[in-house]
Amino acid sequence: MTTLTMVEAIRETLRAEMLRDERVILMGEDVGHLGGVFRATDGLRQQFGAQRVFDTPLAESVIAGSAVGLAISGLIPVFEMQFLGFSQNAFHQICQQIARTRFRTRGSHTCPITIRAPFGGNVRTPELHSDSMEPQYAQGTGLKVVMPSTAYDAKGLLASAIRDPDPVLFLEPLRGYRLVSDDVPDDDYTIEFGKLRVMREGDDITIVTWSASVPVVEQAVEQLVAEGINPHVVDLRTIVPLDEAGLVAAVEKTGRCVVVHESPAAAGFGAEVITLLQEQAFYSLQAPLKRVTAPDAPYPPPGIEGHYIPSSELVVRAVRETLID
Amino acid sequence: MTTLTMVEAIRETLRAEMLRDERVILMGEDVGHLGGVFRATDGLRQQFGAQRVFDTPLAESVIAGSAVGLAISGLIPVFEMQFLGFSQNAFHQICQQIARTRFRTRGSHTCPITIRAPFGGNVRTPELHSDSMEPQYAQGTGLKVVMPSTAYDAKGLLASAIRDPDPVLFLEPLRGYRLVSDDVPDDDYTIEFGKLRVMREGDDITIVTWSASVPVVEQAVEQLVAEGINPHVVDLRTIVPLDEAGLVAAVEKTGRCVVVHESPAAAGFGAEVITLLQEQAFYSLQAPLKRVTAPDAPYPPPGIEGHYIPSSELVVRAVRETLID
Amino acid sequence: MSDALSPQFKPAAKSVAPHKLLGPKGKLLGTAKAPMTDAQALEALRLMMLGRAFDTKCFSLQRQGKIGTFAPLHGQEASIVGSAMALNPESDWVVPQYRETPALLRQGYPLEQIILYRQGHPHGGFVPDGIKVLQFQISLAAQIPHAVGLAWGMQLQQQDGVSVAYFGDGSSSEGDFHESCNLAGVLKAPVIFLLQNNQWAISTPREIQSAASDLAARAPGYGFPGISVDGNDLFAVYQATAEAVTRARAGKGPTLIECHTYRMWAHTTADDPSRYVDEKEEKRWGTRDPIDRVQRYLADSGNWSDDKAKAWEAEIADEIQSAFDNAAKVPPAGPEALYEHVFETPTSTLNRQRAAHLQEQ
Amino acid sequence: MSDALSPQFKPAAKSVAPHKLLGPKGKLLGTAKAPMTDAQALEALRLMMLGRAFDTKCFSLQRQGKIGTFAPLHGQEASIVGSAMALNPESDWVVPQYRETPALLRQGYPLEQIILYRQGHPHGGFVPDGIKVLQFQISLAAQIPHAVGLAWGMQLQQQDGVSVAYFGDGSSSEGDFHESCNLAGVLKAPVIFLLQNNQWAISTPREIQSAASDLAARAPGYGFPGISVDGNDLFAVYQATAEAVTRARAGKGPTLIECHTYRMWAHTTADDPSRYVDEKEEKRWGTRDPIDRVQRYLADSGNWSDDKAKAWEAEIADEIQSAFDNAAKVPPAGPEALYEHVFETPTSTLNRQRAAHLQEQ
Ligand SMILES: Cc1ncc(C[n+]2csc(CCOP(=O)(O)OP(=O)(O)O)c2C)c(N)n1
Ligand SMILES: Cc1ncc(C[n+]2csc(CCOP(=O)(O)OP(=O)(O)O)c2C)c(N)n1
Ligand SMILES: [Mg+2]
Ligand SMILES: [Mg+2]
Repeated sequence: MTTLTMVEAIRETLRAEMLRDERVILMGEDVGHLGGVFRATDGLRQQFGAQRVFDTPLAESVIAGSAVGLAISGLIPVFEMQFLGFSQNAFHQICQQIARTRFRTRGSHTCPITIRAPFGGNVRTPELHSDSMEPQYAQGTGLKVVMPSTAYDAKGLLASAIRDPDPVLFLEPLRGYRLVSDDVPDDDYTIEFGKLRVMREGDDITIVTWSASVPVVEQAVEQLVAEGINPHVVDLRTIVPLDEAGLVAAVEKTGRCVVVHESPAAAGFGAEVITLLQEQAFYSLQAPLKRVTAPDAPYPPPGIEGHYIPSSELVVRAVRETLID
Repeated sequence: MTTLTMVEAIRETLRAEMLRDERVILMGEDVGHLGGVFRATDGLRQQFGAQRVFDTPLAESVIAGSAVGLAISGLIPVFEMQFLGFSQNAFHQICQQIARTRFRTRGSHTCPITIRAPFGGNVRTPELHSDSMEPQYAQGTGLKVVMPSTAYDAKGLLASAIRDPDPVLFLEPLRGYRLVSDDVPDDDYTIEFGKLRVMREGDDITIVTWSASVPVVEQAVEQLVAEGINPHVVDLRTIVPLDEAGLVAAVEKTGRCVVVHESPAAAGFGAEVITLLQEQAFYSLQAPLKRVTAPDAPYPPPGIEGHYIPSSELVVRAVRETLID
Repeated sequence: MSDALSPQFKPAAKSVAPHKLLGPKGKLLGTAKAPMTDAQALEALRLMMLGRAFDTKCFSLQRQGKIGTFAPLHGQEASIVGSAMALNPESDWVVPQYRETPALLRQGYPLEQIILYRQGHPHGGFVPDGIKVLQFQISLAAQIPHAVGLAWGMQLQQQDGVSVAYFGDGSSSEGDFHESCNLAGVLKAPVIFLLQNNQWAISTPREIQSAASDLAARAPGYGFPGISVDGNDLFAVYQATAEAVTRARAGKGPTLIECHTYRMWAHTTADDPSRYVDEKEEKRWGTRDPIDRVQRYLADSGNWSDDKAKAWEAEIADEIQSAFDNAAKVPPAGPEALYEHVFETPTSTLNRQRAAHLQEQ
Repeated sequence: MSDALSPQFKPAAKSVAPHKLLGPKGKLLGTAKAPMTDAQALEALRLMMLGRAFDTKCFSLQRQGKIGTFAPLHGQEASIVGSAMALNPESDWVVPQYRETPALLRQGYPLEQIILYRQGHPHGGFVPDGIKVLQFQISLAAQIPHAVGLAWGMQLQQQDGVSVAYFGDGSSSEGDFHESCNLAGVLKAPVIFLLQNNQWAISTPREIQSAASDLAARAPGYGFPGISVDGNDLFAVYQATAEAVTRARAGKGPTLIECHTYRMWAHTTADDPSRYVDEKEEKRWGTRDPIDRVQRYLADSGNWSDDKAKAWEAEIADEIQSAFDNAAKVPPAGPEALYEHVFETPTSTLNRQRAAHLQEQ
């Protein structure tokens, strides 16, 4: 057991998976010599050579698209999009090629590809570096979307992603890279996709969240507990696949629910969660299911990003309102 | 008043808008000499010249991206993506550039651009021609998403789109191009965005739908009425902006609702509609809000697309279930 | 002011002459030697004739509503088959756009699969184990990065295969073409970019697709050679590809081959070329038929005759018919096929949706 | 077998010599004549010095946490200013990547706006009416299509302006570069592709960005000229751009200009180049300083001196300070700014979200 930051856990998992299976190769802009702009791949090129940790030209679409061919040739590509925002340059390769190769060929060609991408706000980055775009990829049918919030989960979920026979978009919350740290077993382990994590047992209200919003919710929970409210809190961990049964159980327990995420509201993944809950847990609901999200506006410049991202105050307010309703 | 097919209404509106404002120019693959692969721009190049109806090279990203510059230079570009599926090659230009130029420049540069794109299934097209991708664009904050279902609406909404100071994605249901036809006034008119259309008054249950699913719902309604069920039916017309008040009123009327759309379920726009309704009309709901959608799978080959697209039978079944609940 | 600075890289005033070996009348030109034996030429001819006969049959079936929209290959047979003949199906990959049926057949891909594909049957997407082809690609140029990835993967795994990416003049305007060529140049990947310039992208003529005098002229901008050949000349296409394959296998990197050919039929069965094609130009290209010239060439050495033509036509018709018969034996797919092969193991969401849809339980 | 077919388009074995007019010691080379008057050279020098002083100041402010991450221009001043000087701010557009502050200033864009931008203030995105610049672009190469659109729009409206798209060696690998060049070639649009090859894309060196011997070698593949110049030579950059502007205004279409320069500082304030930069190479480029050589040149004609240098430095520091003072007067933005300028008129959804967020009603 070692205490690791999230970025350390990611790096060590990449190292372990490359040792475990020599078909695993890393590629992306600045992942090799520099070790990634956040050092997530630091030292790996020295260890595994430039062939297995490859610095690509600056061209997202061919990074993604060549991974299809690499995979079909028998390798297991793990590529980095330097920031999730720039993955949109490869949107057609990710959503129409990587995600659909298995379906199109009825299983004859597959894409055991992992796409790593940092994202998320409140770190004063320039435009397009912070956007939470998970719902746009959740609609890319055939793609799994994994969103860890702890170093422990990052390790277990990344190992699962790399070993998964299907393509996985592995989203790394930038704000947590160095801020989040927790105990990580040194031994190999994986975490099954589609199993939510109960962060806290409680019976007044259920809070559902994931990834970068987890620390925001943790802060809100402190406040709520201080006020005498006892929330049940779950972290989805993966949005595709989704733990439908776990979600329903978590909400049936309290009859009330607030969903917190950092992307805008409209057709976000919070809407999916709420829709499923009202479909599958309708008769146990005692109040409207509420969302706390960014507004339906572009990610703003750093000067006002603190207002854009759901704050713990807004989460507390939403919980109070839901309890009164 | 003339009876027009939807594609005729679109062509005549393009013509009228080009006559009305000489800043309007059309561009896209095969829109000029050929008049578009569906003849939506037939005859316009002859009438307005090759400069105003321009056949571009085969390159979606620069079609979209050059529209930004054309707009800032003072023109009003209307460009066609030959099929919505291929707009994903221009995803970053549409969602990060066109949609955000106003926000980024605090209103100093704007993109009064209209993006026309056919989409929708059951016409036996090859892969990627049929996909309903409206939710991925509804998340492109700064973009309006307009989805007419009748020739009348196509005219009024397209005129509004072209005159709108902001970018509009105007989605044309392929199956309706020649199949849908209705009376269209010869005179100029516009239809305000964000106002749903009540297709039918009723008081047993509310059905919410849009675009390509409208004819499916119409067929289901015939069956339901024959069974003695009296549904209230609305067509959203535009999903961004959304007629929230109209939706709430439509569902409060009956306390029950089924949403029907052709895109997959996960984080689709149906989820947004249901989430809003349960937020804003919770206490009038008598049964879970239900969705009838495509499954969370890629659009399949023509041989089985009839199973993929919501059928009127599935709509009828969902209505019956919601009435029992 | 100084004297004007001269741009070191100037656009050419006109196109280069494409390499040709076999003239339209089936005679070797000048000092050219045949790059393939008569046996190989016969194998190629068979594939070209089969490709044309198959698309001709499909065209009429499409008119009867029996198969879906597809893109016929008429006119491009030499470009497709000449290049495919230079490959070793055991080691090399064919990465098609959508007109390259005979290239797939030469790799061992079964014709009935292509029939199923055109019939819209999901199983039409299946690629039998060991057959080194990717599936047809509908998103233009999207296959080019895949071909680079295959070549790169073989390079990393020390296999000596090459991959060939087929694409059109229109597709060469897409960003994916550029990104792929540039990465392949950096990698010195064993990939061949086989640009079939058939002069059209639906209704858009080559001249307004690009101001480049030659599309092959793009190669030096990626650090590898570009070659322009007569795409209706089986021998020229074959030899250019064979040389590119040799370079690629030797670790010398990619080649861009521009085959000048002509789309003799409609873009697809949904297209009406009479709205835009210049009949005179079409006629001119008609006199350069790629199949006819190989038949004349082989006739000169006694390897082709009217009788042989008749016999082959009958054999080919049988071959096509039996492929249709085989395809007909595949049971139609039902709604459950929607839920299969989305993932290796369906998610609980898909299982729920499937159960609700099919009223299973 | 026939003789090998020779690819008509061969990659060059090595890079061409970039055009140079002014040597590193400030002497005109060979028979070169100065393409600008001393008054113009002084104007350019002022912009270069201002650009460097501003980024130097911002770098230290960034270290104090007073402004956000940004990309400094050190080393690229001649490439940025030499090209901008060839434009007419009344008619021509500057379309920057993110290092081109002095090019924006020459167009009339206020320095305080750039300060606000770097401070993360939303108003930093504002472009005053009539100033012909686009905002800095964060998505690499995404601005290149915009520049083509501007040029196309001016062409359609019979205005005689040109647009200049600035971008880096890394950005030239993006699909948007290719699609833009190709469309501009077809249109003969009055656009100049100003490629600042500063040898790096963050940690990725030019050699592994592309196997092309010269990035300017790509131009003929789009049907227009490409020119390679010493990007640290104000005169060479200016003259190449002026000639490209003349061609563009005359309706002769685009030019690709590759400026060979060097990123002397970190990629951005968040980067640590000591992890990858070769010190020797950096030193070598340090001896080719673009500002120093213009100062020496002007000193030769008596237009530059140590006193003048001191005076200018003080003036420039004042100018920068007063821009900071002006920026400080702009009140900080509050949460309501999130909801403004999403659309011209907010949707009812945005109004609802705003009211809930700000507890308005
Ligand atoms: C990315 C993308 N954009 C547009 C289309 C629509 N489309 C299908 S074929 C075609 C023309 C293709 O031209 P070319 O690449 O020259 O190939 P050809 O059909 O001539 O063989 C177009 C525009 C598409 N399939 N994919
Ligand atoms: C589309 C996109 N991909 C990746 C990045 C991340 N990134 C920012 S700057 C940079 C390198 C840019 O290199 P170059 O174009 O040569 O410009 P330079 O910084 O050297 O001036 C990268 C990879 C980005 N901003 N946009
Ligand atoms: Mg073509
Ligand atoms: Mg650079």
